[in-house]
Amino acid sequence: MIEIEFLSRKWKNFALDSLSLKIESGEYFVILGPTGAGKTLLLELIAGFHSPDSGRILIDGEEVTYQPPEKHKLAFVYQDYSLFPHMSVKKNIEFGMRMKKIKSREKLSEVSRDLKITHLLDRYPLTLSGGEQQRVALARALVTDPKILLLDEPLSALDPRTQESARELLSDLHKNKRLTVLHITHDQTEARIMADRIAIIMDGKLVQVGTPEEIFEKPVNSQVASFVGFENVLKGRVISADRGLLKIEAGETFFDASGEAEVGDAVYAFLRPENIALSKTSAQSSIRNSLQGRVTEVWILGALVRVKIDCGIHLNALITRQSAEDMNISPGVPVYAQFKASSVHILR
Amino acid sequence: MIEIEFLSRKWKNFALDSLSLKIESGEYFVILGPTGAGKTLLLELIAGFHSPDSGRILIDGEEVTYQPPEKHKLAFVYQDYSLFPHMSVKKNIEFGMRMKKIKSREKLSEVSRDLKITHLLDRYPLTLSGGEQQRVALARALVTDPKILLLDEPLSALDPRTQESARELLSDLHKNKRLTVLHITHDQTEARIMADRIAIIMDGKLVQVGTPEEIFEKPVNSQVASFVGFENVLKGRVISADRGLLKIEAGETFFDASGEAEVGDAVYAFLRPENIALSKTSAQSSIRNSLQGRVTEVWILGALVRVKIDCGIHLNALITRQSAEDMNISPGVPVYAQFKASSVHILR
Amino acid sequence: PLTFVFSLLLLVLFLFIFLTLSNMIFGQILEDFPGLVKAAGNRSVMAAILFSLYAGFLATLLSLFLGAPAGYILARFDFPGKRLVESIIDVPVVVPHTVAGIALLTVFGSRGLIGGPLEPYIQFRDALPGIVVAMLFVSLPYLANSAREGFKSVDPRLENAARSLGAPLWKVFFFITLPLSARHLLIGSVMTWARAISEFGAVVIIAYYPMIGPTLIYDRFISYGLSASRPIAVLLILVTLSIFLIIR
Amino acid sequence: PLTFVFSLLLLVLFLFIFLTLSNMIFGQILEDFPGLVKAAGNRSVMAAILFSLYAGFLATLLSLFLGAPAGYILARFDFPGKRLVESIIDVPVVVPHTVAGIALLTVFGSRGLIGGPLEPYIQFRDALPGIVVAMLFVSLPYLANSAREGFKSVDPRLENAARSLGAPLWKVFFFITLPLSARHLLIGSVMTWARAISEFGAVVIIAYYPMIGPTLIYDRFISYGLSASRPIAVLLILVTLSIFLIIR
Repeated sequence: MIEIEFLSRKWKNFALDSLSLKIESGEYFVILGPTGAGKTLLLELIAGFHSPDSGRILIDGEEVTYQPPEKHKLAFVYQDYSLFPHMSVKKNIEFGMRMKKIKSREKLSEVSRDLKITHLLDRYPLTLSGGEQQRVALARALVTDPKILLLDEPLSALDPRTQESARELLSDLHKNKRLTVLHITHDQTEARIMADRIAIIMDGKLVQVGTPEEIFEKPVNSQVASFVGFENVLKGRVISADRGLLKIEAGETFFDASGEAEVGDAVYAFLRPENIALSKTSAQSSIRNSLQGRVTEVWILGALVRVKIDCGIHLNALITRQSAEDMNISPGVPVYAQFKASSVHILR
Repeated sequence: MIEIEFLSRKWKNFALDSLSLKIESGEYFVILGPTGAGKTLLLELIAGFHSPDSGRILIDGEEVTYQPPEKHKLAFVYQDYSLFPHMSVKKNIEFGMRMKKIKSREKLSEVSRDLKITHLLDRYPLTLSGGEQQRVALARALVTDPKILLLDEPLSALDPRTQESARELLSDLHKNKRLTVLHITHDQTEARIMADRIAIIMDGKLVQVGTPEEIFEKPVNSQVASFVGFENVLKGRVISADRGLLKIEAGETFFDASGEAEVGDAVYAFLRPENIALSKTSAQSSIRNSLQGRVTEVWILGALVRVKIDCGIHLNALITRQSAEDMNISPGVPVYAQFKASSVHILR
Repeated sequence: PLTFVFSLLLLVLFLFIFLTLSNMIFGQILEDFPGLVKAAGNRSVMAAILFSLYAGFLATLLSLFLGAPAGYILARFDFPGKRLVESIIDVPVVVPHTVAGIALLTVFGSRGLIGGPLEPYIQFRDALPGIVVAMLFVSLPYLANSAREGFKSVDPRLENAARSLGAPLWKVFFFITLPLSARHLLIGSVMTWARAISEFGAVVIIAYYPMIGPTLIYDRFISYGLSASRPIAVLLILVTLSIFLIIR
Repeated sequence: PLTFVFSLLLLVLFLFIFLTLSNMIFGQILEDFPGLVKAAGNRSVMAAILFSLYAGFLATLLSLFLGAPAGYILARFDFPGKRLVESIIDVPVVVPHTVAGIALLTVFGSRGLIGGPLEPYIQFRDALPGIVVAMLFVSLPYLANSAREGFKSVDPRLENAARSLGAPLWKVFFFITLPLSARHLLIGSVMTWARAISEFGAVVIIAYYPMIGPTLIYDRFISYGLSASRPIAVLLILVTLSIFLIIR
């Protein structure tokens, strides 16, 4: 368990501002935030590489705020893996064992087997691919059986195909070794897939903590909403409210949304582009909006197509190229933009 | 018009091997290839920064192979824009005018207006954003009215949002100024959106030249096919062929494809993951395959979901998260994988 | 603990250098200020110091003229034997100073390879040209190397961009490459000048007279001892250091 | 054309250095080979040369002991006055050599700040310790700077990774930081040693005797002229350069 209490620290261009956070044992906890939000600084503070200006850090109930890193008893893997270039893979892995005076040949071969690096033991780090380096770095960090693993952007240096298997590997390690994992990233997809809980950090401040569902469906403010991909922001007024189903007026357009608000409230409605489907026919229902409009712009983005639609309000939809071709989507074409009331997130 | 004849050149780790290519006046021509294929080297040879080991380069019919760059009379914009850091934006743009002894205040203000950089003229390059730097680099290159514009990965240093407007800007410039544009990139989406014609370069060799449709629908070999996104490669045998409609046997599975082949031919069938739709119900037709199968793996990738399906053959499909949720796609679920016969590309 | 021991050693190093110099300077000022004033008023002392600065300035100019183009070629082109050329250019840094003096005297002396034929027109031994040549020899590598680093730090793509905008090579050099490496060239020149005016061993062999600052200090030390040479040493270092402070 | 002119200037620079040294060396070998053999057989000549190498070696060892820790602190920590400390450490590079000699003599001479109290135990003037101190003073900045650059080139994240694996700071230094900057330290040591054995001005003031190579060359030059000192100069440079070649 990691407890962080009112942690503040300035360093170069980064600053953390009175941050409190509690990470439970066994959790896979992801800290998500844009580049420059101070995420790595927070991780380095927890590992003890810097001392905070104020605040406390407790690991398993014991205060370690001003202890040197070797007393923090956690494993740390940097984004670039930081393997020692002058040592073979084997020596790299043994380094932690030598420092902690653990003498066990079995540990080394066991962790090498787990991480599928047995064939790499005599190689040197600079000759390894990114994915191999990461597995070696994990082996080096895990060979001494730490309880807590800190990961600094563990996937961002990998190519997309290796990322998939690395995600799988991290999930497996977390489950099989019953590790507490603290993983930082700027990639919302990564956070969504991996996390038990997510904390959003922006400009050195903790903005929201919650399960992936809470974060991605119910962002607490518009800054978080736009960071987690609600690209459509509609300003409107509630004209009826009935057991969580709201009718909202935005300009001349009306749509349904689920949420809590009073009649007359001015609200912001957030809607993800991928939650808008396009159709040639209307299919209005009590839980599904279907707004008539006209395509204004079309951008092909690989397998996806971004379509801008004018339905009185301007919407931004993301659909597959297949369906865009099936419907002959191009500027000027009339379409219905459809989205569920439950896809709309309401903030007052 | 740019004519390249049997061009060869070794340089550091790159090598071009007897490459011939003809770019017509007024074309938007994209050279597409993986990183390290020798694309930038080719562009630098055309611009005259290096001399080839053998071969010739003609610009508008005139041989310039061993002429210095200032005689090539074309505009060149590097990936990092290469603005002169010690000169203001204005001085940067005027540099080419001074060198070519063009004295015209109107040219400068005209090009600044066209590229929307009038407000930046007194700034210095290091204070500009990526998109602004690109517009300044284009202004500097275009102020002396060149007929040919060479672009080295013009979009790769920009963030996704700026990329969209930069693509629009380049298209507009190409149309309004009647420029011949030679644009190199490793991004197939970019090539598809921008190009009149595309040349594929791999390992220093020209592999295919054609319109975007030809390149992306009819790759000439499996290397190109997998580079342009045909991730599903199925090995099979033609069991019937009727006016361009083939029936193909792959293991125990049968499917239709359009293409030219003889009965009994061993063929490779290429299929893009985004061309596979999933459905709960079968909807076989003469032009649409519908293979029954079972989901084996699901990976959420932002707005998209990658689904692996076992239908006797293993398929890799890419669908929106919205439809995956609507269909409750998860490992073990039975589905039909549907794709048009015309989406399958056949190579013998 | 490691940090503490290491900091202590840094302090020792710092004090060794700082105390050595400040002890001399403040010792002179506190114990014998009139001697310092007298030295400053002595025409031959000031002449020797100014002569040092002047000869060093000439050597730096020549270094720039030779070393900057040489650095450009080394930064931009590969040719067979390049490593050998670079090694030879670095040799003066490691040549013992009096050996450099002897070598220069064999070449530029009145019976030397260059000094011989030039004898009717220009004399090197015991004259300004000899002093400048000695300073040039020991300081050239500094300028050539920092020019090379400076030119290397200029992205060749900036030069390519300028060329595709219509600039011939020499305009690219003067409008793009040179301004962008000006800082390196300036720092290199200052180092070259510093090296030139600090030289004693090579100069004293080729030209004891006319005396430059370091030679005068040696001469007074040999003839009259420490107390006679100290004020000149203090003056020379004060002049030198204040010029550095002004340039920075 | 620009390239051609610049290449020509590079050639001039190269020939200036190359001809000066090779003219002396080959002139000696071709015109007076017996003189070279005689010098090589002369016990006092060889003693002076070996004494140079030995004193330079001691100065380099001391430099390593002081300069490497100092470089580590400067590479890893920020503290108020750091820029000043770095500037002071660089000062010996620009101090005229005889001035350095005078300054060292004021401190380490028999009535000096350090030389005085130590007089009964250790003598600096006209003795090995004085020569080593003079060499140390002029060459320390080279070692401290290249150590600092070497330590800076080691990614602090490697040190952090080692610490989180359980290594205390001193183990991190000896197992990670030091091996990864070994190349820089080696090159720095070679440069320091080269600077030490090339010094003449500072050494000659604090210790004319016992003679090191450069002093012997000067002494012979003053007493017997160019032809008497040239063979020693050739010997010294041949020994020095061959040691460099061996180390590289």
